[in-house]
Amino acid sequence: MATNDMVEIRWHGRGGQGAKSACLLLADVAGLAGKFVQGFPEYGPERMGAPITAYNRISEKRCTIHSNIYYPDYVIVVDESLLDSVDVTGGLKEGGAIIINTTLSPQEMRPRLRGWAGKICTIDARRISEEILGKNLPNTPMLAAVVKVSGVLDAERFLVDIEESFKHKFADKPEVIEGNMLTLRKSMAEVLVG
Amino acid sequence: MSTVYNLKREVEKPVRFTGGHRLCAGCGAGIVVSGVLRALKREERAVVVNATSCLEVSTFMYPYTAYMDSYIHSAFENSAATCSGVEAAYNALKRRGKVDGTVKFITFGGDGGTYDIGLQSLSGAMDRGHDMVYVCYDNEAYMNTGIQRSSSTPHFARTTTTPVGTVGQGKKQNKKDLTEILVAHHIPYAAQTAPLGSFKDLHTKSYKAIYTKGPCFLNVLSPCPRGWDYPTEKLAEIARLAVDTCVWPLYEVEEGMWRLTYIPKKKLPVEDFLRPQGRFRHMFQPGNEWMIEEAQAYVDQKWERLLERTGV
Amino acid sequence: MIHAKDINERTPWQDLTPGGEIYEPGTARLFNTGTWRTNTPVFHEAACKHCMLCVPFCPDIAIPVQDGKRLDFDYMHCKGCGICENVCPFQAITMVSGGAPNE
Amino acid sequence: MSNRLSGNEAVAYALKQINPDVMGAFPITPSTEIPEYFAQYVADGEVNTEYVTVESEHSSMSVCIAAQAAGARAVCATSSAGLALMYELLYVAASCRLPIILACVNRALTGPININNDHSDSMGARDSGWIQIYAENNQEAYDNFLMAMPIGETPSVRLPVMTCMDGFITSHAVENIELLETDVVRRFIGEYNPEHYLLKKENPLAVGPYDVSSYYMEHKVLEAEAMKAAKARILEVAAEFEKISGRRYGLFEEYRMEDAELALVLIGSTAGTAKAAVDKLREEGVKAGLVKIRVFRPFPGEELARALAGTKAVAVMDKSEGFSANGGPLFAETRSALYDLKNRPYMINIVYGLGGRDVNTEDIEKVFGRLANIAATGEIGPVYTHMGQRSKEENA
Repeated sequence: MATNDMVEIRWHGRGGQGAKSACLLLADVAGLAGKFVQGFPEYGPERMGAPITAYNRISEKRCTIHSNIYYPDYVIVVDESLLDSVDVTGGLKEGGAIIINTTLSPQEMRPRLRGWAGKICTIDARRISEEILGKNLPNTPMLAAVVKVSGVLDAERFLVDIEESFKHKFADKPEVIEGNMLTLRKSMAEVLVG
Repeated sequence: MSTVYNLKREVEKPVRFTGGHRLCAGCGAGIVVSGVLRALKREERAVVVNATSCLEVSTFMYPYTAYMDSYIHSAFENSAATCSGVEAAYNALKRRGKVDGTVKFITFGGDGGTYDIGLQSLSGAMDRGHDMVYVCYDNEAYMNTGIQRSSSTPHFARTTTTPVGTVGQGKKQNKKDLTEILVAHHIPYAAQTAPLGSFKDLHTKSYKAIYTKGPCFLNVLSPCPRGWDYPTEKLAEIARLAVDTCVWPLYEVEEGMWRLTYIPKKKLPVEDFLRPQGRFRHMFQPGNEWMIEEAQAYVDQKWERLLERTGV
Repeated sequence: MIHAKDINERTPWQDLTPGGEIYEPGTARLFNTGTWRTNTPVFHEAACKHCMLCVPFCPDIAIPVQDGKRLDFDYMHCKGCGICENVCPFQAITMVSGGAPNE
Repeated sequence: MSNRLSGNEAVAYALKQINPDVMGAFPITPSTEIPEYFAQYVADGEVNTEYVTVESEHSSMSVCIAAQAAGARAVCATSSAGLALMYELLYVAASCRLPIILACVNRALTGPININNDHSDSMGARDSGWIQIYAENNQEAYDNFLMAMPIGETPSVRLPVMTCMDGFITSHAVENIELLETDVVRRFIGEYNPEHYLLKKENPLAVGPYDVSSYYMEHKVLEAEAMKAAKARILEVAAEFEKISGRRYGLFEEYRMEDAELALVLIGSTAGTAKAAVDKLREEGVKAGLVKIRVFRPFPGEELARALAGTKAVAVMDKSEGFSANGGPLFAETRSALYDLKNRPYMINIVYGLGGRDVNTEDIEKVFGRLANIAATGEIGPVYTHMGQRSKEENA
């Protein structure tokens, strides 16, 4: 039951890929920007590789609802292969968007989305993270993509806030901060909206 | 120990364990507890921890405590964890300047609370390395509930859950070797002892267990006139026979080094220990000679292995 | 502070200790277990060599020791098990029938 | 300080601020993170707690009992089967009158095994003599934990306190939170100075006697009186807490109850979801309201009766099955509490959300729909029902 001033986001990923961490990081950064936030994973006993779901609510007023999100504004697919097994667009609002980690363009993705007629965004998160961070860490590019696409946070403010957050998080290895920041900027620039 | 053992000096210390408790007349547990606590230095305080047992229900029946020191009982299966908690509190409060002076932590559990239901808790406490002593007063069955078998009950012993009948011949299994299980925890000190003679063995081992840093374990044979079915006045004799037949060898393992602390001048046949006790009476029925032979063979085998281990 | 001596089976709940705690040492000494005896040890002081072998064997802590000497039995706590008679090398203790101290 | 933390992080942070003397630590989903986060504080030297990594929840509670009796502040966290394994010792802790604090991260009880939220674990322990305080969200989980020691340690109370939050829904959800400064927390909590403790030099203490029948009943009356006394103390501590936090707490929270005709009574995170539903119905002109039980032990019976006195129909929503075949535990307590009202509302019981079955605003609206119908017709229908399960009736 999202009100107009609330954005609801659903993440689809695989255990171990960082979808949960990205979800919690988004909540933290949105909180730093003065928003009311929720970031919560849906838990089961599954291990690495199993499909997982995580959720964000971001709003101007405190949201007291503690149910899962059934009608998200945005859906983020951290692993393209999930499209074959998970109904990722289920409940996605017509005016919303789906953001997929893939090498393909939005046009190329559309046939795989079971009649989804709304906005499709794609980003090659694997390539970007491998190029800059040297590892396949798709969650950072996906985080950038959702901020860019949703406009839920001011992009520049987001970059400032998350750098603060990284400084705290990576206090013992500050060398990784620059790469992460570069990844975020590049991802924002490269996300394709179709 | 800094000074040699002197019974006269030791028994003149103020008692730590008092009369007025409700243990049976002739109970081994009362003797064991006062013997162990006597090894504490006069000036030092202790906290005594107790598993639910004959000892517990008899020595702290509201409002009467038989302990001169602080005492806590919480349940049957958790006395080692309980002792861990007291020791942890001591460390915390000492670090924060809220408690001073030396306090020793001594737990008493029966064989049911130690060999069986409390084994997990005991293993955990020994593994974590708390500075404590765990004393099992081993009377070889659940005496508090009326003489049921425990894993400490010896082979063939009659208990109320291993009765003797036309088919049943008492307990089917051998006694679990708990002391060896504790030794396998690689704790600094583990020993077997019993109330004997001038109490030198029990006292010396208690002192070592109390004053060796880290988790230490004492397994003390504690004859039970009711459960073992012998006249109350025979306690010292029964305990002596247990060690002279090598049914209950006296040894200690200090930092992994095994040492026999008593070798009988003449190793007596097992039946000398069995015969005075009603719980083994059926073993002496005609046709049951094989039971005594089996019991003897088992003791011999364990004794031989102990001799090897201790390099005797 | 509530003392054990003031607690008995007529004490109202308000005057009991919370949780059944006791704040004093050795209150069991207040309790008479001497009435449990069916046999009673008799101490023959003249025969006693004060070797103390009986003392640690007493389950009831009923053999007081003072100034290197064992004293007469604490009949309020002795339950009459007879272990002491058996461990005495000098026949300084004999068990007699009945619960009353033979005095 | 504004922050964003999960419920588990919030409790771990409260623990760091309190810096308890002893913690018994054993993992069980979903409370595991509490000892994990705390272990890091220990490793980083931010606390100097004696952190005891026990081999079971049973030993965790045993360590807490002994440590508290010894004069220390002892804490632990657990869930579900872990709490069930502690069962015997929960009674020991309460009957020995030891104000241990336990963070219970509510999870369904086996079996079948399930790691998700309901209240069957703590509800099973409701008669163990522990004070039970439930949180709706991470903020309340933090605040309740901070209030627990001043409540439990009061000499007239001396009872252990279980602070409960919903597993995963609260424990693992990151939300905004207002944290207090550590020095403010320390002043609020104060020092723990029990009159008697095992390590006290001046006199020994004996704990955990065998109680014959001549004393047991009297000791239980003492314990029962302490639980009664806890109610006033909980409110007193809440008032003190409001002064340092600006956040107000009672025995329960009344949400839009002033003129409510239809009301829900429930516990935990569902209250937040239900508040959104109440708001929506209020916009539609329905006089809906909500009572969120915060303190379940001691149960605020008289106060609850007053709060519900003006309603026409009430649904008590239990997030645990009691298998009484007559409704869940919250229903039994609530209906009993209203017995003495002159004009009792109609009352139904709905057992919901077992083993993590999600409940959303539409579900809550349906419950209010049922209440509206009952209020209008006077026909209650079945009193004790379940919600959210698939059923043939629904498919037909």
